[in-house]
Amino acid sequence: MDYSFTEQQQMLKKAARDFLAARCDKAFIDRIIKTEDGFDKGMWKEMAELGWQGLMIPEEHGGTGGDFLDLCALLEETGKSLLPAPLFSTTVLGATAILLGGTKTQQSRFLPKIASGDSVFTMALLEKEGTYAEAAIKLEAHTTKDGYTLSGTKLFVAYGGSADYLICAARIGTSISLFIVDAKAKGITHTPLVVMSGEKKYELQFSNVAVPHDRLLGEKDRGWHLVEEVLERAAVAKCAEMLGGMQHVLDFTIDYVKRRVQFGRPIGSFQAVQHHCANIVMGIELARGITWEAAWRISKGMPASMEAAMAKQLANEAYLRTTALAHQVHGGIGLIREHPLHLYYREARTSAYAFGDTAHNADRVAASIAAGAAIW
Amino acid sequence: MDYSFTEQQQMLKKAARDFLAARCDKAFIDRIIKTEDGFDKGMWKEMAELGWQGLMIPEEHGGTGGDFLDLCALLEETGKSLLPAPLFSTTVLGATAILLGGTKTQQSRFLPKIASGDSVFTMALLEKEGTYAEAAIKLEAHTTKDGYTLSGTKLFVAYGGSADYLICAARIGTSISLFIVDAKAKGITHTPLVVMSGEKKYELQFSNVAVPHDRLLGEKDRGWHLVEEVLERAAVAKCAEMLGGMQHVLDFTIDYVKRRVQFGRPIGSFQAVQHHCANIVMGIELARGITWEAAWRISKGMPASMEAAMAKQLANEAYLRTTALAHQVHGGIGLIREHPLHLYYREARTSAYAFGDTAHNADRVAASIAAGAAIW
Amino acid sequence: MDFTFTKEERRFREEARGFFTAEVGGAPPLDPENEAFVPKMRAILRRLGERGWLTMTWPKEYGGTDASPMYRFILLEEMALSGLTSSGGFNTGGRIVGPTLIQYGTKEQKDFFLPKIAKYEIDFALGYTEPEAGSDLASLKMLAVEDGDEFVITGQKMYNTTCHWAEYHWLAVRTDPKAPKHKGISLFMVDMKSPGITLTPMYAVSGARTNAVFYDNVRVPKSRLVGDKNKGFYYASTALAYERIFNVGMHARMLHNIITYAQTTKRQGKLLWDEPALQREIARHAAKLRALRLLCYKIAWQMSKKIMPSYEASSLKVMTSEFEKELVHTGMEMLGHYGELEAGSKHVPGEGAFAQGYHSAALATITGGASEIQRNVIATRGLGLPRGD
Amino acid sequence: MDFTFTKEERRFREEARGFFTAEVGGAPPLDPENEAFVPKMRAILRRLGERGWLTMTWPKEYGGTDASPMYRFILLEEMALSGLTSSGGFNTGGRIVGPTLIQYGTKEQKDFFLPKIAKYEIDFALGYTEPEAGSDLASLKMLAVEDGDEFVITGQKMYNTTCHWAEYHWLAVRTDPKAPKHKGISLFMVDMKSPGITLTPMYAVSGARTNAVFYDNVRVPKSRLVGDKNKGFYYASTALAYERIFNVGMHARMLHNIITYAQTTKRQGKLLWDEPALQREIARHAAKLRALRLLCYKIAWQMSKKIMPSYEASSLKVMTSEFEKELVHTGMEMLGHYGELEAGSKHVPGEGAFAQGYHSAALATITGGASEIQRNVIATRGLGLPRGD
Repeated sequence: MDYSFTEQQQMLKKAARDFLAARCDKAFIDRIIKTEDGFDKGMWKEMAELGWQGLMIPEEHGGTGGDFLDLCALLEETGKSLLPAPLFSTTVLGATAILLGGTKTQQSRFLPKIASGDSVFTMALLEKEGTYAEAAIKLEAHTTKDGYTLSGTKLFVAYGGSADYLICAARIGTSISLFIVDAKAKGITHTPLVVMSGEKKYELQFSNVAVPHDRLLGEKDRGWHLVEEVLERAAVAKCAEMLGGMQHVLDFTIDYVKRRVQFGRPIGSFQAVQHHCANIVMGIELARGITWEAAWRISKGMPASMEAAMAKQLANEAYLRTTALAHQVHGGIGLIREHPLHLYYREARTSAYAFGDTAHNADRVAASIAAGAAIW
Repeated sequence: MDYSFTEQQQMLKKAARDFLAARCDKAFIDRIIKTEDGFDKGMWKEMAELGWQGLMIPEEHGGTGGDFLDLCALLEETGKSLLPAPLFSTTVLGATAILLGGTKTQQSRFLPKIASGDSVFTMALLEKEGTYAEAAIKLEAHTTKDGYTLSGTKLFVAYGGSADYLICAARIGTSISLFIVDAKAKGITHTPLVVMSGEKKYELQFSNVAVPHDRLLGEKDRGWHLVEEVLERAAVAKCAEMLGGMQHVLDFTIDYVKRRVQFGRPIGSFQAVQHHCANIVMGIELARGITWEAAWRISKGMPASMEAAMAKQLANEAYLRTTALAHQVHGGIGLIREHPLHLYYREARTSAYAFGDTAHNADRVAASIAAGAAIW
Repeated sequence: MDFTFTKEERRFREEARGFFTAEVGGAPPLDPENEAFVPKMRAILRRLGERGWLTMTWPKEYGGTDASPMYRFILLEEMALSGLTSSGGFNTGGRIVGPTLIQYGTKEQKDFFLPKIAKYEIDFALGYTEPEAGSDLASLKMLAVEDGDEFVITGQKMYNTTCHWAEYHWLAVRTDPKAPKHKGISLFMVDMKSPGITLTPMYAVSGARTNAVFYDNVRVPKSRLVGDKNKGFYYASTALAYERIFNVGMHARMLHNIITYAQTTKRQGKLLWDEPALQREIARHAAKLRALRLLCYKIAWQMSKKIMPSYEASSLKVMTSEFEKELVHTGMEMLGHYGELEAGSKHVPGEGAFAQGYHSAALATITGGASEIQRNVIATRGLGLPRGD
Repeated sequence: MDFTFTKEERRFREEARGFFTAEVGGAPPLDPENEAFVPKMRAILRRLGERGWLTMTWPKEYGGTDASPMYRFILLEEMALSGLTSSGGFNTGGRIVGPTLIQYGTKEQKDFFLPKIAKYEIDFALGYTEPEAGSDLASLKMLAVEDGDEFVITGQKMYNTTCHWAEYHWLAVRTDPKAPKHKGISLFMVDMKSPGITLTPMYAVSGARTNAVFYDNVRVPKSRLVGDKNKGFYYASTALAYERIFNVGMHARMLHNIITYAQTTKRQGKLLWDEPALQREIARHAAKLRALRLLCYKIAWQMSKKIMPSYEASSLKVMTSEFEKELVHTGMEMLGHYGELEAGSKHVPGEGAFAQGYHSAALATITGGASEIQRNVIATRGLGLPRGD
């Protein structure tokens, strides 16, 4: 039993905190999320030098050979700072999909470019229905002599406008296959969506987009299995990122209620405020343990789908509650855009949808129990 | 618009309060609910003299010709005192069923006996499934030359052991009919159930119980419609009774937190305690308005099924929350049986099942909305 | 008991509904977070003023019709049902300033201001909150110093929402720094064009503009002092009593939008409505909506009987604002990923009303008296519990 | 990170599970509200004592094995999973008295009490609460006056749950009425058979017996004073640290019972389990159960690393007790009318476990430190917020 980060993980986190404290303040976020790309390319390169994009990539492919738990430890820090960059989509979605499903050739070709910060990846999965369900994938792949052509529409594609490559789920008859698609390929139309949080999202329309044979990712017709593996990791990594966010909100909230004086005393001495803060703490604690257990299980190659679904439910609930209660104790100051709280409040809302909302994950847990999974 | 009781209703309530304050203290309740009958027959007669059993019964049948709203106003008072007596089952279930469905002969025969306190009525409705659904009625009535014979089992029959008459729902083929059955008739076996609250409940087993023709209540095969009419009234009347209970819990809780000193000050000055009390108040207010609107609508002959289902949902929630929060602010003293709080806490739980639990009533509201009912 | 409106009240409701249907019916709901909203809303208020509907409850001598508060309630409820927000600080003149002047104003003040307020030629911005005086309003610091026929005012106000368009500032300032803090505050009506006033815009999470307001030696004639000097805190507190009419028309619209979306949107081949857990949530909301509506009617009825509600207003403030959050939560969870889309985005559901609701709900339980303060009021004023803090 | 137990820990868990299976497996769960429960539970504790399991974490010199707190945690978790309650005040000797004596007791006290505690020959009743000293323990009034080699004690204790069977009273009394209230309290070990002690039984809503305890000039030898005079409040507070091992074994049983009932009971031709709203509620509980289990493991791990948990214990107390209420609520709503039946009734579901759970849950958030007090601790000790009240 050991609930602590390794010394290496602590160093990684410390370095990330220092870098983000210096480079990613609210002014930076406000500026960057208004840009078309939604991230700073110079900073992206620096992040690569710090080893972030390559954290989970084997050394032979230019990475540092860390594991999934290391990546989650880093994401907890980027979540604190609400780092606006396609780090999540490139590593947790892109690199993971290629690590799990890619051929040696694909791995040699793409992973070094991820590690070096040369390629931005994302996943084009969701469609009109907006759910993480196999049946919801309607984008069609047709076989041609050189490979495939893809036609259909993807929605909510994170950094779909600035990514270099898309991991795209497509239907061939009754089953799903994955493809590594050039994001700027002919036939793809990008329409930005206006979303609540800083992550840029797009609608991508595919009209007879040609994809060569060697861009099929994983086994043909077994793509949904790979998607589920990626989603399980993505849900847990998102929880880690959310944990960072809610912990940061708690930290600055505590700081505020100690300083803010009303009725002649710090508002943190009022029982109502104290209990709100205690409720935030408990929500975070509840989400934290199960998130790290899930991350640890994944990094050890153990089954973790139940833990992932549990963690995401609790993280959703905790982050939403944290920001709602933080608003309540901040009063007026927390309600204006000059204050960072509203960014976390928006992030909490969008994160709650990412890789399965609360109902989706509850239904997964219930299905496991129905299938006989032990609750203990 | 008028949210107040009439002067007459206020007088009725005041008289009831005085009577109950003098006659129904905790020692009385503790003693009476341990008796086999579950009520005091002398007191029952006095209640009749006060006009309680006959409140809603027309003067021609020995009652005082009040309406359903008057009865609810009285039940709010008996709910405050947790009066252990078959007043609810006799008036809201028995008298109502006969008033709504009885022939002139039946009314002349039974209503005066109710008004005079000579007959105790109850309803034998629920069966093994425990739900208020037509399909759950399995007790069968078979036609004979003299009338019917009933066979089957009824559960959760309030005062099923001490009642003189049962309004019994029975199945004939695919439809339901109601009968007025002598509770002591040959073939009925009474088994007391151990329930949380003071209301005595029984399992009644019917084995070829003979019922003459003139005991059919309402139209044959249209019994379920009558049951629904009674249940709508019963749900609302139960809400009124519950309102009395929760208001009384609030009253003695407020009194206690003003007097109880800890940490050198009355605990009612602590914000946590204040907010618990405020939450009790709001729950009660929410349940109160809609309960009285529903009662008023019924007394005016207006449709009220939506209002009844809404009121019961909110009353269930409010009473449970009231007793839980009252426990919380009372601390130790509220947790012992010498204190009245636990009686209300038990009453809240059993009342929440009576005439439809929260889910049942939510489903009814949802069904109405699905059928196009306006929410405004 | 009687839960019906009178024939006259029902006729007035029909008339109001007809008016609002003509004014805003058919058009998409006005977006209160949008700058263009202000002139549109003001135009509608002017038309209400023309009909005498802003001042129905005022005494006849001041241009009103001595109507029961029930009529004002019906008007506001119909307004909210039509999709027009009843919040945002509009008509502070009619809601707060007018009634206060009628009670405490000089003849000159009444003659000058009341007709303009009645016709909605002018409006007022509430000038209470300061950076260090939020929930604890009595600790405000902005200072007014007497100088001949004038007061000279210096200091800062915060979150004064309508200052960038209202003509006058309904300003609470300290006039006696040595008195106990509740007893040294006065109210002024300040022309927003007075030299020395500057505004810094700020935007709420909902997108609505608010302002930091700076007074630098702003000279205000003594004739603009409201009532007696140093009684301003008392006037401001009692003025809130005029505001104790709540309605849940907006909530009804929100619930209606949720139901409509659920009954018309399919996911995995099934209508969202067919999710039993969602149905139960909606049923609970529907019950709460009806119950809250009755409590709103009750306060209006009490006021029409001259029974001044006290803690009941606090309890309605808490319940309606927390109910708003519950509705928003149901909506947001129901929408799934579509819930993250904002007004103006391709595919945004409900023309952005859901997202706007999410942002506005954050304000609901804070502005106009935070839920924590309101619960204190319920406990101390309503239940008589001893003050602790 | 590592979320596994060591091989030795797993082996010990197997052994403990085997023991409890043999002791209570198969038989219906013991009913802690029943008087017959006490001798049965005490017999089991004696058998645990025989195995040295009550004192594993004690130093070797006092008969322990210096085992890591993790083992004690595993034992308690398995005990709860087997259906044996870990509450009810059993083994106050081993949980609180022993560790306190090891730190502060005299040699004579250690020699006399520790072996008896280890073998569970005796147990202690906690004697803290008084009618006027509940959450505010430091305001207790029971008075001890020195008289030669003895103290003479007079006063009343309240809700001292195990006084009617425990051999000794672990009693907090005031020894210096003039000192500040925290600094005039001492701890004594009083033989319950001492002349002058009388008990009045009281019964909790759950049916469990508790007592009002009256001391009338009870003479206690000075040798039974624990540590220094007037430091009792400090000892009592630190003694709580030994108690900071929580587990959710009981909660697991409750959730299991809910699931089993839902999966085996039909209503309107459908399994209760097939109600999607219930499934989601159960899924949420399952997630919380797992998350809480991890937090329990974390505290045990921290203690095994000699990191003394502070506010984490309060936070687990709040979360586990409120979770208990949530589980009970789900169970009670699921049961419908059957939920009102009590143990001993025909048709009662789960042999009365659901109803018993409803009653016990009322106590959970109050006894052992009410949730409100625990939240204060989280805020002040855990988050460093200033004390207010």
